[in-house]
Amino acid sequence: MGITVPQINFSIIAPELIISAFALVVLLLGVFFPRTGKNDYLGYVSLVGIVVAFLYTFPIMGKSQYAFNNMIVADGFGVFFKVIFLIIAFLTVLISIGYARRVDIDFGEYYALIMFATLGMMLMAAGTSLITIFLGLETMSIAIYVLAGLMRGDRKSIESALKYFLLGAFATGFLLYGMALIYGSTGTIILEEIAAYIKSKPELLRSPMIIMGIALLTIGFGFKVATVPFHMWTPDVYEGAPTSITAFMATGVKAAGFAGFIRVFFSALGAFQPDWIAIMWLLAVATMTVGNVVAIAQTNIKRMLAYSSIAHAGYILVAFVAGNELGTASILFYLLVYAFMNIGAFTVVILLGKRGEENVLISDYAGIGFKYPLLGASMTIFMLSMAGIPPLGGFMGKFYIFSAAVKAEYYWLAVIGVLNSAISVYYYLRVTVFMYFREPEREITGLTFSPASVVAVIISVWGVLYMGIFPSDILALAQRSITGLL
Amino acid sequence: MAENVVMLFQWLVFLGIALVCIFASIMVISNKNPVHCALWMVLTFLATAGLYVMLHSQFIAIVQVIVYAGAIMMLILFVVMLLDLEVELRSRLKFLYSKAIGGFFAVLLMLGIFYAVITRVLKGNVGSFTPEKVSAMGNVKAVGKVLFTDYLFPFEVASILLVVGIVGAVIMSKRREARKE
Amino acid sequence: MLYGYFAILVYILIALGFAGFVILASHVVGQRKSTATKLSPYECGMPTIGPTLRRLPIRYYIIAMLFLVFDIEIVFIYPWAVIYRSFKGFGFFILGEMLVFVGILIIAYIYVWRKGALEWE
Amino acid sequence: MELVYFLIEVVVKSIVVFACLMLTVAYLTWAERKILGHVQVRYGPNRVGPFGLLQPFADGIKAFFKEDLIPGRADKVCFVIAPMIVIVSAISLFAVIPFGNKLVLLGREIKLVIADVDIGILYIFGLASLGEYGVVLGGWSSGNKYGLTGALRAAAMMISYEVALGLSIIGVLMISQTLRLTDIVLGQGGGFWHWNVFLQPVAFVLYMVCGLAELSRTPFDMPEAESELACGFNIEYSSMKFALFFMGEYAHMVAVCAVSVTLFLGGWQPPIPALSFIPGVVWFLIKLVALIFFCIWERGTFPRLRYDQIMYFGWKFLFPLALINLVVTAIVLAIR
Repeated sequence: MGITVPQINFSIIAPELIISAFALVVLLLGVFFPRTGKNDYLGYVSLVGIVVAFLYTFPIMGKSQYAFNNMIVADGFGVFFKVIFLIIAFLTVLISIGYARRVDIDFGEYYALIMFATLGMMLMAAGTSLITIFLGLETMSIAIYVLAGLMRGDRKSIESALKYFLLGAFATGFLLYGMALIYGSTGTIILEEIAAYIKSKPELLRSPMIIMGIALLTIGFGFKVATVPFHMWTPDVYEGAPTSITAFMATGVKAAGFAGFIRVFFSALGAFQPDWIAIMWLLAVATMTVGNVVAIAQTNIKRMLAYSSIAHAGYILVAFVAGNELGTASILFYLLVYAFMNIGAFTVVILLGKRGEENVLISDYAGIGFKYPLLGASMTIFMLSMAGIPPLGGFMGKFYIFSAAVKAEYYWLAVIGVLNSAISVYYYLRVTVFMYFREPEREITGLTFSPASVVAVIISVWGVLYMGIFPSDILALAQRSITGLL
Repeated sequence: MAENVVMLFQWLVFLGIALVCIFASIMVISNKNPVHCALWMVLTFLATAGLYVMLHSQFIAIVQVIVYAGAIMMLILFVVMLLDLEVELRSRLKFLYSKAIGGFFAVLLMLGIFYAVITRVLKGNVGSFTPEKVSAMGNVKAVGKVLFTDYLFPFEVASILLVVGIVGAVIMSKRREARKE
Repeated sequence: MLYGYFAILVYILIALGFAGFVILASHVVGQRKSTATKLSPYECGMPTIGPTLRRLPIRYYIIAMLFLVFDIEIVFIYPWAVIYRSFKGFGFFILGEMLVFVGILIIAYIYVWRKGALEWE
Repeated sequence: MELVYFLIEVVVKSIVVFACLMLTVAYLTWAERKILGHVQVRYGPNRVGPFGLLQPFADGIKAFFKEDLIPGRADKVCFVIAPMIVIVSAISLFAVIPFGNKLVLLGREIKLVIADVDIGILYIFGLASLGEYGVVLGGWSSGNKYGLTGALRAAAMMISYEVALGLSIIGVLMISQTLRLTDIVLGQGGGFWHWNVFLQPVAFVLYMVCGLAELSRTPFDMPEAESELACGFNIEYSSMKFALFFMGEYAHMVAVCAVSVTLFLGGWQPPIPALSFIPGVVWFLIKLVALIFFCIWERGTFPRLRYDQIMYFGWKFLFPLALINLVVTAIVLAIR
């Protein structure tokens, strides 16, 4: 009975092990020592866990090793995304410490679920077989469905969670069907072996089964990344979910979606590039324009940020269409900058609310610039960076993306992209205009700034500024990390 | 002679199971009484298990019966009984505009997949476990051998997935007693 | 090669035939005098009050959910149990695999127990 | 031609097993009332024929001719299907149970099992979980408050014990390394000290307790608790449909005992190799009757548990015990 024991090296999956261990510990702590109203210690335990996982991702930066019969890999691409996810998780937990108690969702499971979702994202980024990517996506999605519906009291949160769950389950079904068709036509689920098999059998390029598989995969990933035809759920879910989870979803889930997207479409189905370029081109244009145009008409800041996140997904799709080496590196760069900008903006939204009064309407921001100068300044930085104004990270991100598109001769795409970011300048600056040039109708008083959230804002501002002023070394890091992928 | 009788018989059994499966799934979506839908769904799962047996994968067939027909449908039946559906039963199935669009896209997708599967069935490279080898060694042992050596990592992640499932279900359904004491 | 399943099919058809025939026959043979009182639901002679069941307590849903998850766990353990002894050389390795899997689910079980989802007041 | 022999063999075997099962179930009702009678120091049925031996036939004929009533508010289709599901799933459990070793007849070697299938045990669990649908459907479709509550409580109890049942037999699988029941019995050959009951005592107790809970027999008698729920889910059933529920329960009891004999008491293996001249089937029946007697005797002596005690016992005692048994067996096997 020839049983071969798979080669087990735990160093490869060290971050995942640490995150799941800490998640389980927080889960048990939350149940064995429940101190209602004072569950912040759980938040700090999760922070420690994230930092330890962060430290363990770096040693495996250099070499790209496979583990567990190449189900998972520790290559540069995976590590870069793990760094992004851990930063996002760190900032989300920081925000949640003050906010969770305010909206009565501050029990152990909340922090445990955030860490389980991060684990799911890391698996999606580092998985090199369809099964690992699917399991990562499933773990992340279930954790996010529950987190979105955690504010049981208010009807909107439950409605958003249910809507997200139903559409998510439906999209995962499509994804799974696509994976099944690809497995059927290539006989293997390891991404490298799929690519090798397609290279070895050129007539596969015209086989309708694999093309239908790719279409279904596009739908599945498209939903997770909220591209246009599948973006209907985004505004309602972002508005209904607790704000800290909205930040987590807007940045983490989107980055994980793109990680899976790139991993499957570039390393496994690279040969089919001419087929899916046309669809992606359309998706990119549609996502950008719809995201920006509809965002103009929004009055609720969370819905506006939801539509702006759709627009940003459009910009990233532009780099996806470019497909060259600079394009993929610019996606990594852009996702990091986008994470800092978005979490910063949502933190400011949280800081401006207090128990029972969330102030999510843009009109509530009237006169904030003068009343809370630091808050106003940081919000302005985030808005300008999202709009792509030069000195900030957002501009550099867009610059790299559009230069990659131009290098790949997609001139029209770059032009539409620039036009869209011009439109976006309007609704981003509208928030600043409200803050500095409008008289507040009613006073927003009694705001208590929890120290953790202030630290989160400072980190985000630093992130946006650093990537704006010294973008080159992070871009070099990104380029080095995707060498093995293409 | 005996050989093609067996083949003919196998083809007949396959046709029977496939028709039962399609008919039951149509009944699932076209039925108004949710408990009847659940029962038709159980029949669909049993027919799918029959298809798995025809494909020589007996372990997956019986897992389908135990997990899907036995556990998941019991959960759905409990949920259906949890909601008081008197009102639901009386409401007529009104024709919604979105149902038409949905139906159209569903048919489009089905034709696409039907075309994809029928036109050129490409045999992927045959895995190392051929039906003869599997039936010699016993289906469950074959699954076990592969599951715990090649697919060890997804197996361990599956347990994390189950934990997330439990935590989610328990939180969403437990009354919030945090505020009482 | 699938002879075993054909035999099961024949046996189940015989059982189904017997059950169907018996019910049909007793329906045909038994006399039918259905009066109003006979058709009303039996409540130990009392007139029925209230609808059949307003709302089922949530406990049934939690129990069914836990059953589903632990059932999936058991289904994973069967193949492991069958090949356990053939891992003669490195038994502790495969034991370790299962201990991790069962361990994580035991943590979930402890969580559910402490959370009070198993209580049945 | 070989195909025709196979067809005849299968049909004959099925009919023989089916007939014997129906006979056993009929006489089980008689045996239960007789034994319970003597346990409570009174005679059981003894009017109809010598020692009341014709009593089952009398009950059968009465059930057959009584009026077949479907209550007004009942869901017609489900009302009729429910008893059929229960009886069919109970009867078809016997398709994989090996009654004896090989039998050479007319030059052909016949295995004394209807279907020697590679997934023997799982087939039994699959059908046991399908059998619960009959109970739930019966309660729901009769449109009766007590019926529905009884059915849901029965289903919740059966579900909770099915988890422990599933875990309890894993020790046996580890020892015999296969799910095929015929191989498990062969693995227990050569004298009673090889039987699994001695290698896996905890698992045997666990299996029997969970089996009784699956059958909702006395300590776990919640669904038919006469005092509270007026006979639980089959409250609205009359004549043959009620008889089918009744027979389904007894057939399921025989099935649970038969599986327990196959897994733990060495199926048709003689206790001492020297006694192997007596055919295997006889040994199988002796052990089966012993276990069935235990089930009936147990019904006469145990008080009924309260519902929350049943659920507490199931989830918080049996399930951890089954897990511990599994881990201990694994460690012992790894060491040896």
